[in-house]
Amino acid sequence: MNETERKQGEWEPKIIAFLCNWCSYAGADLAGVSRYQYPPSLRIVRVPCSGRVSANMILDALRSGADGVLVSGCHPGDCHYISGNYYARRRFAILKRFLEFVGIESDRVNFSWISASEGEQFAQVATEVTERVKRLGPARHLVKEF
Amino acid sequence: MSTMNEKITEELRQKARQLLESGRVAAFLGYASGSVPMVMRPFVARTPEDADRLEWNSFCVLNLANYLPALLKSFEPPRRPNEPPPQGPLPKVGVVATGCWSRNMVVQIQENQVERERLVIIGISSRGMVDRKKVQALIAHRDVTAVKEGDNTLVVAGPGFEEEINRWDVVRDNCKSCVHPDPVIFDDMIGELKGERDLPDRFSQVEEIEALSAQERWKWFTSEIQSCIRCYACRNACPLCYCPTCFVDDSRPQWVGKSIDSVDTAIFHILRAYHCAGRCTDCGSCESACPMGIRMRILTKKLQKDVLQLYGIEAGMSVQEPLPLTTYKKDDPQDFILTESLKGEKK
Amino acid sequence: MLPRAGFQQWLQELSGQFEIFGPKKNEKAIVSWQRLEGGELPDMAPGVPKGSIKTFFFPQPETLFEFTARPKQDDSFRLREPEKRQKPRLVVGVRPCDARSVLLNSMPYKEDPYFQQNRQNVILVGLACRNGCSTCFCTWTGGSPVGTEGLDILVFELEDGFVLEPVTERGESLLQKASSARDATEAERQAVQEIRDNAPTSLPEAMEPASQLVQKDLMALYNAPFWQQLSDSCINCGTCTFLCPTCYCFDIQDETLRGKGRRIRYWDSCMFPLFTLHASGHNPRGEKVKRVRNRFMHKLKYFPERFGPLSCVGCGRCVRDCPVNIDIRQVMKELLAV
Amino acid sequence: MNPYLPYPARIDDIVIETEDGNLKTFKLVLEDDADRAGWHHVPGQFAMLSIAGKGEIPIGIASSPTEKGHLLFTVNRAGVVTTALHKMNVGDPIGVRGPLGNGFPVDSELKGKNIVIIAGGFAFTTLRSTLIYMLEHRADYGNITVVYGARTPGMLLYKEELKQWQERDDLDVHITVDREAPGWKGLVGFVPTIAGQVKPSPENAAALICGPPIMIKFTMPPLEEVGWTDDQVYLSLENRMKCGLGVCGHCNVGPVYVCKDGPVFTRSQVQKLPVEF
Repeated sequence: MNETERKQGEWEPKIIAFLCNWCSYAGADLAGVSRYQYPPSLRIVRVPCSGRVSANMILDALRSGADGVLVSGCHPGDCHYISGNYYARRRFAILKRFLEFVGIESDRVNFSWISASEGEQFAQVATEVTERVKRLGPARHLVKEF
Repeated sequence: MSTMNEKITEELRQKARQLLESGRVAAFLGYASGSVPMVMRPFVARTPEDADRLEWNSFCVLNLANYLPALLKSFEPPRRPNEPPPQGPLPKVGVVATGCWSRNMVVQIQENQVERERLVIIGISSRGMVDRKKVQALIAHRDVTAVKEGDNTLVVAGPGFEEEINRWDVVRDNCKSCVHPDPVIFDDMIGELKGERDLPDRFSQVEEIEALSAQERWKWFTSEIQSCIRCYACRNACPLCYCPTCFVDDSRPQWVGKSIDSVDTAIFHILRAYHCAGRCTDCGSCESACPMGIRMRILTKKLQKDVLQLYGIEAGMSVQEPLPLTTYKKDDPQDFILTESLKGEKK
Repeated sequence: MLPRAGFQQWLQELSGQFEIFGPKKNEKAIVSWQRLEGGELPDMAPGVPKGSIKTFFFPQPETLFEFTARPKQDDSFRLREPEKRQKPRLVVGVRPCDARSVLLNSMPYKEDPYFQQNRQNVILVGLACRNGCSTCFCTWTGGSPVGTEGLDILVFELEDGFVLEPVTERGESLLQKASSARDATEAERQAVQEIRDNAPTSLPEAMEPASQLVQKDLMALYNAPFWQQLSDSCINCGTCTFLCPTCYCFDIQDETLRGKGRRIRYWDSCMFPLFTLHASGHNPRGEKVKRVRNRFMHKLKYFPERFGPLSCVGCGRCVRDCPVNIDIRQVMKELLAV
Repeated sequence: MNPYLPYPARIDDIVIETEDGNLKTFKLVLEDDADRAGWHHVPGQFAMLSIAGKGEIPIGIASSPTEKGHLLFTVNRAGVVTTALHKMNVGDPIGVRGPLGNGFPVDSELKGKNIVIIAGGFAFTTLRSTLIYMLEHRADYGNITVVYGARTPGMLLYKEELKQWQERDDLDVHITVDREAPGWKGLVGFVPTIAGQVKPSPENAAALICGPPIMIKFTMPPLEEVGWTDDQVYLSLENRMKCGLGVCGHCNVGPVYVCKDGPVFTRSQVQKLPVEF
């Protein structure tokens, strides 16, 4: 067992989740109320809209030591602000490919659509993202140290 | 017999002189020759006599659109931040533009940084500009004291040597992979429009990197930016970078540290490039300005490739067409969205 | 006199006592300051390395102190000074202009504990210039291609070896460790003398010394008409200031990370608008022309008024790498003509 | 001694000075006895206040050297550090680096002179230090005249002390506000106007003027009218500062460093400099 594997065994990743106020945050709330189980690795940041989340924020999370990032908004067509998530979708599509291009593992940065009624889906996504990040091990590339 | 560039220079001076003499423009933005070989000086001609200092050759590497927002503003009466712009026509500025420069002017028009009516654009179809770093590499980094340009050759001279090199061999990578040499907006042209170039492998530099593993890509990226001194020449040479406060200078919150820490430098380069997504015309100003030889242009080229592939748009081709990241389609690709790809897996 | 192999052997022997640095080509063929291992010789091609030697004395960044990053906790201002670097450094292949810059920077940094400690810790072994490059102008600013100011040892490169001359006592004591050194022959002495005689005149152009600017009226220079046109070209990047060996401005900032904190100082540039921005939003040098003017006025007028010499050593880095060809030599000429 | 290391200190008291809450006076006590004993400042000097993780800011010292055992700083909330400082409580730790700069020449040029203090807004802080110092050494100075104004009565600093000063007969105090305000019975008018009405005599006198540039600009003509010269007028400049030691290069106005050569300059010194402050 090498060190990474050993660490993965006992290590719980820290994942920053930017959830939009109107859908995904309510979805996370519902997951809790409905007692769906999911790993305790998510630190939730409530934002007005997935369109509010900038690349700066995602990279700031990684720089500060997050092992993974999840951004989640309303399903296309359901945005409280009509089109925020459509714009976000273009920006995230480009960003995700771009981060992969400079060598950031694809599964570090994740995006999802979760509505206010999808508590179960939220728990699924949280579990899935946690597993993916666990497989990668602790983030190293963009974590600032001194 | 005069070379192509000498003819262009002559015509450029003449047109600029006329514009300045007639009072149609308050200033003309072009290039004057520099004090060291292979570096040109961006130059604002303010009098008809100044026009005779204008020069055109293969070393005009810095995108002149970069100067336009501030230059235009300098001809407006001073006003407070929230005061509306003055009524009536404002002084105009003349500027020379190749394909990519004119496309950056289009982007600036779309982003309300410059007004089309205030520009008098003299178009020149680009033959590609020369990368002086390539020239220096070819002559083993010896001290260059003079460079003489022919139509297809450069004669490079220094203490104890004189070598003739093929111009195209040392043309910048972005120019070699450019398909739009013609200006897309102009009021007057010098020379003919050349038409689009057909280059199926224009993204080959990007594809080479894409073919690597994630680990190798990270290694490439970090070693490429390792020598960065954070002078921001890449940012300041870029016509897209006009924000009054750059994210680098934000203090609340501070997105990125300011010394040459490797993580901060990496984040700076990622975000700088990303902010150009859907707006960059691959003019190569950033790379040409970099004193450390960092090839950060590959980053923006990658963004250009993805934007074109996903949304079918190239920045600055038309004032009417919205910039790709300021618009959307309901059926934009979304296979990268986890909940969508999980759906796919279930099926 | 040390033959090539003897010079390498000397460096090899010193590498136990010192971390050795010198100009070296990187994979992009850029000559920069790098660690030299196992008696490796520095790159001795004509000209100065890309980066500035100030990095050894005024590192980017320098940690001023460390603290516990819990602003409201009792221990937050119990400071720890950073651990001192134990092993002294030896920098070889230093051009006389660069060495002189260390001396000049030492004037404003006279009472700066970090800078002065680094000075004590760094030995400079110079390399005399045979020929000036096309961008060299050290003689305009009071230096010389064979000058010794700021150096501990000056090295002359000859056909088959090196003549080493001690400049300081600590240089002298290091030279005594060069086991294969012998006295220079008459011919070698003559060759050194030839370099001494010829190098200064090998510079591309002679000009009246810019030190005369001290006598000119400050406001007359400040109000000279050419500043506007000069600043028309400037893109306000920090290339000139960051490559310049005598630009020494810095910013101070706190960085915190998961409970730890440090206060660092790092290179700053008077070319950046933020440099002078007040918290109120007022900016005394908000316009580009004021910033461009300040950089040159500082080097050529303000600094000399305070300390005597110009704050420029004529290394030509800014001339070589300014992306828009702003040339300090032309600025000097323009100012002298005021 | 390393001039970059702040002394550990603690907030001993906080007073909200103005009605908008943007100005607070912090009473700081240096933690170590040796630091306290070694601290000597001159009115007009400033110090760097340090908050771990936020940074440092230069603030004029509002307390007089004669007020022993503590230091006062009146701070306007504007940037990162001052905002953090405004959120702090009594008992919180803080760092102090200084004293820095030159200060007013209270023990040399100003001695034996009639003193005119003119201040506007929150620039009164180091002049409070100066005034208290002079009152403690009252015999060393001639007549002391104070003209101080703010936008509204609620924006005046040190309101309790202003009242006490107005009651003294060895002090000529004129407090003014820009516009009429309910309950305000004092002077109304801009500082330059009031200074013009007071018409202080330039005879064997020195004026210490602190305030926004626009106030200083309009205060000069009425003074010049009654015969004041630039040599007699002392100003305190402000610029962005980082080191406070004349090294980092941020605060230069031409060849001088505001942090080291200033912040106090005579007006005739300032007139010879580029307007970069």
